Amino acid sequence: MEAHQESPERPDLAATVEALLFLSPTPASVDQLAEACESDPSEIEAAIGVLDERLGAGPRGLTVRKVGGGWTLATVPGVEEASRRLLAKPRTPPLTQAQAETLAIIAYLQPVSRPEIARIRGVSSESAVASLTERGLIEESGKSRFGAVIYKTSQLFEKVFGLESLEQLPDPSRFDPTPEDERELRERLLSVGDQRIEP
Amino acid sequence: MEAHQESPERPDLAATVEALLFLSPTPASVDQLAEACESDPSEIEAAIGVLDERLGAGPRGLTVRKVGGGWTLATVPGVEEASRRLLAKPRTPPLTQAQAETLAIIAYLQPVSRPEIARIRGVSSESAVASLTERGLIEESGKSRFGAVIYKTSQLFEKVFGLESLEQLPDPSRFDPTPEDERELRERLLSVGDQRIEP
Amino acid sequence: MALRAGLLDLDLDLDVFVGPFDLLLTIVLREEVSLLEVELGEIAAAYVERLEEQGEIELDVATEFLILIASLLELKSRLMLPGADEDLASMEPAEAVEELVSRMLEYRRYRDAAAVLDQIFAKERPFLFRSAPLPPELRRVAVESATKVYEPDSLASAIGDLLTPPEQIDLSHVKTTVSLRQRVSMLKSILTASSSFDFDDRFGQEDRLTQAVTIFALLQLFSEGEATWEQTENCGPIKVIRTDRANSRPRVVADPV
Repeated sequence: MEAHQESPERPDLAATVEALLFLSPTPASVDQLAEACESDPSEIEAAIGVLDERLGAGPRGLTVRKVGGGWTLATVPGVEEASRRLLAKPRTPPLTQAQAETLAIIAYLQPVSRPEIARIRGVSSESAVASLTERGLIEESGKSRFGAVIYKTSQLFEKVFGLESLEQLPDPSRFDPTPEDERELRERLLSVGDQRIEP
Repeated sequence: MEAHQESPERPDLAATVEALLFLSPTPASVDQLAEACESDPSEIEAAIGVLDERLGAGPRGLTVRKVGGGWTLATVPGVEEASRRLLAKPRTPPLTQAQAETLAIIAYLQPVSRPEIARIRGVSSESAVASLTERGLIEESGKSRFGAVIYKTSQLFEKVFGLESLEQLPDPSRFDPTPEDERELRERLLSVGDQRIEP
Repeated sequence: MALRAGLLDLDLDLDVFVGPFDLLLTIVLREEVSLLEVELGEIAAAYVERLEEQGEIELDVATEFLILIASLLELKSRLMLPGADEDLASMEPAEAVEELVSRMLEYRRYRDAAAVLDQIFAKERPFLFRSAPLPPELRRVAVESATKVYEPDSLASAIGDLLTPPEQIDLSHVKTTVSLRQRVSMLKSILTASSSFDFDDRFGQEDRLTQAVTIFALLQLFSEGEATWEQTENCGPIKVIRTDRANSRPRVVADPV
């Protein structure tokens, strides 16, 4: 094809970055890319900008994403059905309620032990922890002083949740109960009893 | 980035094919792609043409290639050095017991066939042989008279064991539990191995 | 935010208390009934019974119930450990309420965070990532840059392991096994050599199991029309006889064996 003739002998920096992101099984940081390309981090950042523009310019199947502290290539949305047919892969199941709660606790409190997770959820969370581990979203991160395994989220977690880093998790204060909620809960617990005891 | 606004909601067929080739770890045939995209092989062929043109039109890091009856995405030439710097990190995890035994058999008896390795170890040694091959510590060295692949250690093996030549392999007599047995090493390994298989 | 209605009016019929769950909760917290006297298992059973009646499970309510029961269990277990924690054991009702309230609020915080994570997950799922192995040339150390990382002695020691004969497996604990098929073929070969024999002469020295299996083999030969036997008195000698297929019927005078 004629177009091939026009392309330069050596790929430019943006093209090299694209090739590296294609090969790398995990997100690559700007520093790693700079070292590999023997160039400056600022040049790499500019090259990623160029790559993003190129990929965004036409109808393209790929996009560049910043996840888990690095850059990676991903498909554009809209190809899940076709890829499932090609790769014969089952659909990624959504998170169950137990898994989502366990993951939220680990994401915000990490590193955190299983007894601690169970204490917060009020139920043993063994099977949720096991399936999150199997899905690669969390991983063991050593042992607590009392010998319990402690957990943290994995890089895959950041990747599949599209997070640049854990800082990008929604601000936990937005989940704080309002003072009214607290008061209501407290009063309810006591006052209902009062009414019944002293009719 | 502005360019993103222009891209259509759903990827077109060429973009879908690009995404599929990106995801597939092995080359995909036109028929497989047609089935995955629920379209005709002729449309897929046209889409591959479009993709090839798009990738060839600008300085890009990826190219579409036909390999062994299927299509695949590959990096453009000229990124080998950078990718080695990024990805070819020294991978020298500790050897498992199975790998150490298999490697020892190959080192001392080479060239040696896989059935012989299995007979000495008393278990099939496929996965150990595969991972030693992948790590570049052993390599194929032709076929035996009966058609079994035979193995020898590689140059990399000598380097990571700090050996200038195979002559420098340590004398196993220090670890020999039956030093009075004067038969050749190979013969003795095989005869002990036979006891391992049928107690 | 308050306890779900579905949970509050759970009716209980316990030894120390009859009435709705929320009332029990309240009077426990006010120490009018000692938690030590309350069978938490019965409350759980009542709740499960309720679930069965309803035929459906409201997850939020169920979770809230579990949290409450778990908190109560923890409080109760603390009470049951004498002197383990004086402060907690002597906890004022108001403090106990605070403990329970803070537990429930803490849980709700993560329940809400979980809902948000779930939304993010749904939004991000359409982006697919490649998972392909590295090309072979990138999977190994380049020979030029390789340095010594393994001890050659580990290879010699592995050879030593392989030269060690495996331990003989101790079979002494394995019980003798007798194969019916072997006994059948043994009987056949005896009967080929002679037209009859005395059972005790042949098998009297065998253990009980072997004798029993041999009798079973004899029955098999009989059913195949190849042998029959005679026993003239109870527990007397058994004479095993080869038969012609035409006429075979054991002549049992007394009860066999």
